[in-house]
Amino acid sequence: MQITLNGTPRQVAPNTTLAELIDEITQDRTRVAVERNRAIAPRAQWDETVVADGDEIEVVTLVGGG
Amino acid sequence: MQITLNGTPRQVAPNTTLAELIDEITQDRTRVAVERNRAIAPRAQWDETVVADGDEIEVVTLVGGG
Amino acid sequence: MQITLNGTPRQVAPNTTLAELIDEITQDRTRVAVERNRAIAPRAQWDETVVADGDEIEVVTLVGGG
Amino acid sequence: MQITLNGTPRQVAPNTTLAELIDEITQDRTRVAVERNRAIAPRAQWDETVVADGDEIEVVTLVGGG
Amino acid sequence: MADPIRIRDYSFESRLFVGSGKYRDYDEMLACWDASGAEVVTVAVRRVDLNHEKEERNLIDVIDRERYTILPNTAGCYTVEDTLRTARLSRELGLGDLLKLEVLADEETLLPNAPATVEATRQLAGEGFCVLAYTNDDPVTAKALEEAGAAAVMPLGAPIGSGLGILNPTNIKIILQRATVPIIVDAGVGTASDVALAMELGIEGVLLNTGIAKADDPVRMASAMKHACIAGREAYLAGRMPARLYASPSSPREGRFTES
Amino acid sequence: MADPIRIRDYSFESRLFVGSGKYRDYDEMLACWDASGAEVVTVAVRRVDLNHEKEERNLIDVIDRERYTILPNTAGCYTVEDTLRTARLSRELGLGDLLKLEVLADEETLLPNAPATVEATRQLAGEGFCVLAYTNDDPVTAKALEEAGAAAVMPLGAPIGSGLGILNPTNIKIILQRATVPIIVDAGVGTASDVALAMELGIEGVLLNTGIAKADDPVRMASAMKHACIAGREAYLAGRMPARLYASPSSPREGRFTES
Amino acid sequence: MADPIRIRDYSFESRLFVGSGKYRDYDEMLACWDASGAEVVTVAVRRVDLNHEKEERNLIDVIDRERYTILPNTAGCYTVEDTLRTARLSRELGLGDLLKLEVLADEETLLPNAPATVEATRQLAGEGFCVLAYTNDDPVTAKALEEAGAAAVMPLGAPIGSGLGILNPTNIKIILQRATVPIIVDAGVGTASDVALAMELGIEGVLLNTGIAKADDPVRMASAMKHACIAGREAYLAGRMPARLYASPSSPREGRFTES
Amino acid sequence: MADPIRIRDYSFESRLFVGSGKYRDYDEMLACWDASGAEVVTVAVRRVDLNHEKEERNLIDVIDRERYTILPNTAGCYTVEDTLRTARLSRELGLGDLLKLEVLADEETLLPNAPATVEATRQLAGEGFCVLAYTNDDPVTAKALEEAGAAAVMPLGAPIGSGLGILNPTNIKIILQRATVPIIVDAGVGTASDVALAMELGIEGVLLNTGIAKADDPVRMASAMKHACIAGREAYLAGRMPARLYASPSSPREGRFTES
Repeated sequence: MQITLNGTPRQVAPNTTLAELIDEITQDRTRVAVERNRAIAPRAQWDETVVADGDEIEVVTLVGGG
Repeated sequence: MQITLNGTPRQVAPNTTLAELIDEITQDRTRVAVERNRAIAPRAQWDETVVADGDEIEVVTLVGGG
Repeated sequence: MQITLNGTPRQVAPNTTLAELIDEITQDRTRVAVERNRAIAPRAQWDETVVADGDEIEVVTLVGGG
Repeated sequence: MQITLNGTPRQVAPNTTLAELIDEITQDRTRVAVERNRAIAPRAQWDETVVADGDEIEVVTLVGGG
Repeated sequence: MADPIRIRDYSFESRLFVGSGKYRDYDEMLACWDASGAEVVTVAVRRVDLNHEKEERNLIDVIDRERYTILPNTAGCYTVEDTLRTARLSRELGLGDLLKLEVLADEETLLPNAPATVEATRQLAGEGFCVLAYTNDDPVTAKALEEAGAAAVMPLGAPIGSGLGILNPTNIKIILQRATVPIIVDAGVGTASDVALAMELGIEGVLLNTGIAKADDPVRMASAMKHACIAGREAYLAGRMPARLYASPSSPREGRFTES
Repeated sequence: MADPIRIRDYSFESRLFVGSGKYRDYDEMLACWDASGAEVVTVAVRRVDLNHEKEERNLIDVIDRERYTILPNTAGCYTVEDTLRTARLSRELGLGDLLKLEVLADEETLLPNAPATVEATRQLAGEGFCVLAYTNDDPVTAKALEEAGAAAVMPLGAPIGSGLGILNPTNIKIILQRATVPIIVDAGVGTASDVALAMELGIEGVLLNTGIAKADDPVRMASAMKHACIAGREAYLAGRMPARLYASPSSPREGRFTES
Repeated sequence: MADPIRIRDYSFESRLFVGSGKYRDYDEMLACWDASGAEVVTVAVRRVDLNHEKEERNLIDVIDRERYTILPNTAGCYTVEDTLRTARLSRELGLGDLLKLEVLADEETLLPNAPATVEATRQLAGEGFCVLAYTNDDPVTAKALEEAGAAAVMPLGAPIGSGLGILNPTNIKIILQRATVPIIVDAGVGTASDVALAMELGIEGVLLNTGIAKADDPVRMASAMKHACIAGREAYLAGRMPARLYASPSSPREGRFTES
Repeated sequence: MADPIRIRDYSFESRLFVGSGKYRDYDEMLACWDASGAEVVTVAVRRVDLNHEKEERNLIDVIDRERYTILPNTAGCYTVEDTLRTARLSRELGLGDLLKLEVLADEETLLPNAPATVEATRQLAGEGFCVLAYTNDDPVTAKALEEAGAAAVMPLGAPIGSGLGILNPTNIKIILQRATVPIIVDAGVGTASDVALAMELGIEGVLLNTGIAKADDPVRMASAMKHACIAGREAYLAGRMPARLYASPSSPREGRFTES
């Protein structure tokens, strides 16, 4: 199953949850926010949200800016 | 029959044409342009256009400006 | 005997010393400096300096300035 | 006999007049003005002025300037 | 050294465009126009005064159409719709397709409403007008006007009637760097040096009204503006000397007979 | 509208005085003079070059004395004595009594030595020269020069050859308020708007050299300077409109047919 | 003399807001923040770098949330939609409702897209954000942002990263005269005097980043900016002396013993 | 980061020198001094008022000599001789060798008489005074004062009491390039940003009086001036970012998740 994560194609196992995906890429969930198909994926729903084929997921964090 | 001419109510006789109305208020037709109910009333049609009750007519000319 | 003190004519008794003159016009000698006939009259010599007829004496102090 | 002409040592024959000296260095007398030992040497006296040993002569003209 | 300003098919020797407002009378206005050397004059469109029209000498009769190209404006419009109506009426007056398009934001500042100006430009350019769009000095708006079809973009130097000059030359420079249509500074010019400074930036022309009309001696100021416009343009074309802290002698160091 | 500048018995229609230095050749110089409209041209006095004099075309031969009044300068002088010698030699050259007196302080800045300039002015005015005294923009020095007999006082706008324009218009204004002789800004002018701005202050004229000679296109810049000088003068005489924060419409509020 | 800046329910003693970009490392950034006295710091929202995230120290971990209020920006957004997405993500990051809203027009100038900024402000204010809207210095846009629900309007002094200072103080003054929300100058500030000048106009605060981060000695410049912000604010509140051409002695004329 | 100003053997942490004139009363003056952080205060020397001396509180009694170093001036002197007399009297008052030397040209402008100032400096430096010489902004005069023995040169920013700020930063820059003694700007400063701008040029300090004393709220303005002086100094030392036309993002281009 393929999704697009932060603009890059990525293979994920079926039934992967958002929470699992996020844990793969960051060690601290509180640091990131997630958008799924251009809508906010609220933190409280990550555990129950299963990633679907073709999903476009954005995982963002803070960086320096002015 | 009443129209609004340049923002002011004005009584006009039935079957008055735009051309007649314009001649009442200016001696030189070439100096003015006319709008009838917010649409241009082309000069070529003044003779055949009959003013209707409730018409909003604007007759404009040039003035100094920057 | 007449002198000019700070631009104003003033009568003084013969044998008046600078120190006596200064004490007449200020209660604190340390606040003022004195010029006699356009030369500094050093503080140390006030007691022994006798004012002469026609002397021009300037007694100055500090005031606000920028 | 040696003079200094425009800052440079120069040998001149005895009894050379200013006029002769000037003619050596310019073809048009009207273009130049002359100073001899830091005083103006008036044009009218060039013919009769004999250059002396050690004279400092300046011959100047116009140049572009702002 | 002909150096005309070109706007679409129009071409004018004089880069100074002048207004027809605020003069004591037509005679003063005509004398100023003559002194200014302008070939383009702006006018406004207004209701015929029903009480006085027959008596008055009309501005149309006064303008020598052989000599002056009329640039009607949409002054006094605060909405896109009013601007479109005014533009169409001006064309109906036989004044051609030239249009100084202005959509103002409010009567207090008389500053332009930039998005409305872009929208009106798009529509009127689509209707065949040759739109000279009056705007603020925002480089983004200037670019948007160009893309909307403006034949020329006319950023303000300062608010209308303020006489403050070119408040932000940097913005004008940024506009110029990216422009593909003529840039004309319109509004804010108070005196001759403002015009010279503006033209030295490399703009194509200057439009002004109050600076002449409200000078103590308008005719003389019109002449001043003419010369300033030429001066600024020629200085721009001539390419100025580089500036530096100091100093370089104009007279040669060589050949000095003096000692020091 | 004749409006000549008058300095003692001299009178000139053009208020722009130009230099003869830094040009590529005489032809370029003459073309610039023609384009500038100037009637007064500055020159320097230097030693005849003993090696080359006979071959060269001399500046004196080049200047049409019917058309141009020559204003010799004392450029390159750093002492009062050298200045006096130079002045006297220039008069001996048959150039009349006009003199642009300058006593410089050092070769690094080329800024004037003000007290030496006052002293040289006093002496040369006493010898009958019509002294136009080049100086800094200090109002006290300007007044002292006037009292020393200067026929005109010429404060700098900026250091010679810097092209920085009028660095301190406030000082020029103070000088003007107290002056009884003509004030001419000399030096520092880099481009046309500098001249216009200077003239708008109310000064009587501008003297410049590098601004023209070192432009990319000197002849065109000479024309720019001519127009700028006229523009600034006429704007000064015309009396500019008052400036204000904002805003006053050039088109009438009355008679609008639109709604807003 | 407590004089906090208030934006909606927020209140800060320091009127200087600083950024977190362009520093060599977090230590330098934190030292600068400390020296600047700032209580509000801007941050950007970006994709987690899938290759490097696990190793890096994250900005969130670095910021002492007790001390600093985070103001996330929407830098890098060029459309309304992207701006909305970014704002919502920043809120999801637990950064609260504060938002520095910016919608840029193009990567070349980084100037704001004014109409898009107004539209995004309207939507995000409606979603409960406390919008500090970055914009150009057009007074009409500033008013429109206020009407769209901005909690503060942040006109630029000059283009982002230019360091040119306050290019058009007149526009800032006009904005201030009509504002009912705090006006904060954001962008363009290059050095301390720029901050002082800006604050003296009467604005409520200054936001800057490059001016500190790209100084040769950022920590010292941060301190300079802190003092300049206080200086400008206090000078504004103190009410400056009137300016005049000249002159008034600071020392008394009376009591002079000298002759003249 | 101690960064004292040093003048001969004197050293002060604060680079702001303040006056004692034009205050409502001594209490206001002392409160302003305290708020300004100044360590050096200027005073004038005047005749004892024969009618009122005994009653008045004298300025000498008011000044805490442990805290403040007194800098007596020669204000009101228009000749070299009067200046010498005043200086000697001030030393006789036990105020030490520090002297703010000023020789003014006239009561109308209060501008300095430059040659007389040079002459008085030469004499008083020879008598052992530590001369801080107030002068105009002419770089040639500044150099001459240094050569005459001035311990510091204090060019004006603008005429005394005018509040016009630093009228000619270019001249101050030229003075700085050539100076070997401290340069302190004295006079003309009207508000905090003037001080910041002046200090950013690289001068060593600022002396002011009217800018504080004639503000609406002098104590607050004194604080503003203190911060501005620190701000300008630190910005100078920090080395400002380079200015450029536009534009450089403070937030990174990388990692944007948005489309455009």
